[in-house]
Amino acid sequence: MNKLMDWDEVGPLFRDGMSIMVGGFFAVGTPGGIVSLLAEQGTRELTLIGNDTASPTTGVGPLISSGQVSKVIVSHIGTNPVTGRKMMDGEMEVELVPQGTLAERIRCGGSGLGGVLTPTGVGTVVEEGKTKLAVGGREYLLELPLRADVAILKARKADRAGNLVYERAARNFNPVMAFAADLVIAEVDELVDTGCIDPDEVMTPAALVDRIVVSRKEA
Amino acid sequence: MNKLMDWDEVGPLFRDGMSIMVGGFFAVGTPGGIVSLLAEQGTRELTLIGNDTASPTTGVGPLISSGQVSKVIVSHIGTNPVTGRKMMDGEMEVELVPQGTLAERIRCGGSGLGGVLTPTGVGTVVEEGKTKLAVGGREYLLELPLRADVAILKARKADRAGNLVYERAARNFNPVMAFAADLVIAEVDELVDTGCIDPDEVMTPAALVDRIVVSRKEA
Amino acid sequence: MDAKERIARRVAKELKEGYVVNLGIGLPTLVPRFLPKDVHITLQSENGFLGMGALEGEPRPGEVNAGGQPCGLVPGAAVFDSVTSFALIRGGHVDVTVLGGLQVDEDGNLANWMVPGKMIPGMGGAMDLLAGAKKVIVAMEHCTKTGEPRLLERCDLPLTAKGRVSLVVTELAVFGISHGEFVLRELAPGVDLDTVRQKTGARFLVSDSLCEMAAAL
Amino acid sequence: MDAKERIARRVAKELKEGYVVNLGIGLPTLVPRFLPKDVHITLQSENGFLGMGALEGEPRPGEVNAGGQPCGLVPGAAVFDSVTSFALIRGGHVDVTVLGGLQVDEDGNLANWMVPGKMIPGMGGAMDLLAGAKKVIVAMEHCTKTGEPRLLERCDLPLTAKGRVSLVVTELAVFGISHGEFVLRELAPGVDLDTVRQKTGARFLVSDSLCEMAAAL
Repeated sequence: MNKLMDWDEVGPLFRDGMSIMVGGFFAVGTPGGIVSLLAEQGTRELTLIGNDTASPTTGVGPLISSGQVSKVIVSHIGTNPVTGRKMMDGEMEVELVPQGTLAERIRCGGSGLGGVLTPTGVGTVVEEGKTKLAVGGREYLLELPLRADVAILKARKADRAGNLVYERAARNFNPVMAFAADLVIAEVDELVDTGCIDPDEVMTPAALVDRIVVSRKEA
Repeated sequence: MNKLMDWDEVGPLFRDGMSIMVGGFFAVGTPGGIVSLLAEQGTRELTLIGNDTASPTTGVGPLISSGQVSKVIVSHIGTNPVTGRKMMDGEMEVELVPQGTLAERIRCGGSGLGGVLTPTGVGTVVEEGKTKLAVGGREYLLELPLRADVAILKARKADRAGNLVYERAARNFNPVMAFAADLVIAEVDELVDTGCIDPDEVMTPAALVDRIVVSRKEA
Repeated sequence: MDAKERIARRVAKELKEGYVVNLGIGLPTLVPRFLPKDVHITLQSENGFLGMGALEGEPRPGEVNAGGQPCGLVPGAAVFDSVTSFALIRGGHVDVTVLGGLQVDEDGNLANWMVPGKMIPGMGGAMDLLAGAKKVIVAMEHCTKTGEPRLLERCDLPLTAKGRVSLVVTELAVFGISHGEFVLRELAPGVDLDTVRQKTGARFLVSDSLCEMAAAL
Repeated sequence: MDAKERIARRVAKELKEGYVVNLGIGLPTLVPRFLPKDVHITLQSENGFLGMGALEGEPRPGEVNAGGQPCGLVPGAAVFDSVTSFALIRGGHVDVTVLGGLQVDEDGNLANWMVPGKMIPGMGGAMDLLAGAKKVIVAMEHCTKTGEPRLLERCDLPLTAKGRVSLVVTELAVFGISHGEFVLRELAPGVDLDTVRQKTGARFLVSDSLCEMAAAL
């Protein structure tokens, strides 16, 4: 089972209309090579799920600027004015989800849970349309699972089996997204032989990773 | 803020009637020194929360054999016949919880969640007395948070700040319990200076750990 | 070939290249030794790792299986905590789980975690495995020690999970379960249909393609 | 001393030895520079670590704060994923969060994440921080740029959380909130009660122990 791909194998894995989870927090921990490739090949009508929409030229921003995205599910859009404009103009749907709730919803989607009760958002517009339950005298919102067709992750290092290691705050949403998509693709800076990562230091187990592509070196 | 304790400071932290979460899986990852100390000082009417009750002489077993435990909340008691006998005789209450559900309930207790919906146990005695909800056409049980007065953890290594690193399958329930108790005590094999553990390799952040005690060397 | 080996050899044929597999304690742990050399699976151990292997040399600290016995870790193994272990299990990231059973019924219900008034070991991770593994195979001897059938119309012991079993392998036969019926697919060499009927506590369909029970190696 | 510095200096006095603190973007990030030397706090950054420090030397890969700016990690720092980050935040493991505000009302409600039809940056981690931090301090200028009060009987902007604010620090005054009422505790040097009354959009109690606004350093 060879998970390692060349870059020309990456593009055909994506189709118009797909939902894609993208790791990263303001572009830190976002697989830039895969995003660039999607921008180049013009895959359209995407639903993107991630922390934010970065800026018009960083992170997932280029896909939004080019009009390839029909919906985003994110916690923050304030750093990308294009997102705000497209939302106001009705060109793109924006579902805003509190950051911790987003993490929990993805976690539910990836771990077989039907939902979680969170206090986050009680008494705000976030509660609209949601089931509210009281437990131990406190009110909670029932937040539902979130999954995607594909998750694209960025790791510092992978072994050939697909075990991943992230660096510092570039970890963020990557590990949880690895559980929650039908196809999981990791873009990695460094590839090592299987057995070269101590099992205690693996942050995403190989069993969750379907394909690996090594980042192009910057010229 | 000095978290490091001598062994004579450990005993006074415990009182009769406390609920205690204990890391470990069949004694692997259980803080044996703290368990021995509790057995010696005879703290009574304890509620223990953990994966299992190990054997009469290993893990938390000695506390059960000596009659110091009034209730256990665990996933498995099959390896400790004393637990089974005390349960049958009505000397000790046993709440059996599926292992994944136990992990999630502790996780809820430690992360501010009011509960989770799990498919585990639907259609079995586990569902008795619980709220059942259907999400996306599948039935789930609402499982509620679990917390304790104290969590006692076992780690391979700590720095003086309290960051913990576990070894292999001795990790198990330790990291999640670190979130879910009012007082968190770690028994560690090795103590290193703060700054000697790479931040990416920390498994339990220091902010969760209140006190540290270094394991006595085996004679 | 004794009953357990026959069962283990047959179950081994269900495990395909690349599968992530969780094996229950007891009989299921025999399965890997009968895998063909060209089939590589990854064993998940619910106490917190992927990539369980045979013990080689001295036991190493923390390297134990879910039964508490020393084991090895293969190259490419990954260790995690119990929360993550059950996220993998419940979340459908385990392709196959092979579990022992006390009773299985025609609705795919399994009872294997307690006998009221007699034996209450607890469910451990079994209920989560049943709820979450993509495919559940029960590997058990066809009858109890006293000759009572274990394949039933309706389990009378407390269930471990409802409707999750899709394949039952015994030393006598292989049954699929679909739409509330057992379907006999294979008979062990030298075992006839009447014997199986007599030792089975439920009616069953006989597959059009009934054949002799396959065995790995 | 400008308004922001006055606010930051006052907030700094709320942070005690050993506290785990999460600071919102903007004004709150000024607070640590006014901490007394003998007070050691741990800064939590919601993008995934504890132990944020000042950038020293060249930026290092992945070492950025929640605003995406390069930062440092102190000795004893710990990195984790977003799920863990918010388990810490929601689970009460952050002692204090200091957030900016657009409006605060006498029920402890805060609005700081959107202005309908005008600015919708999203809530990011703010709603979780409000729901989960042990203590929520709002640090903001007393009035808007156009002179409208930000302390109100009832917020009219969409709320970030209900009833979670317990302290409001502005350049003019410090208010506690309890039982549905603002309580004026401190007045900035040279600021009189009438000025504060005039610039505040809600009635408030005056503490028996009203004193001059304290400032760290």
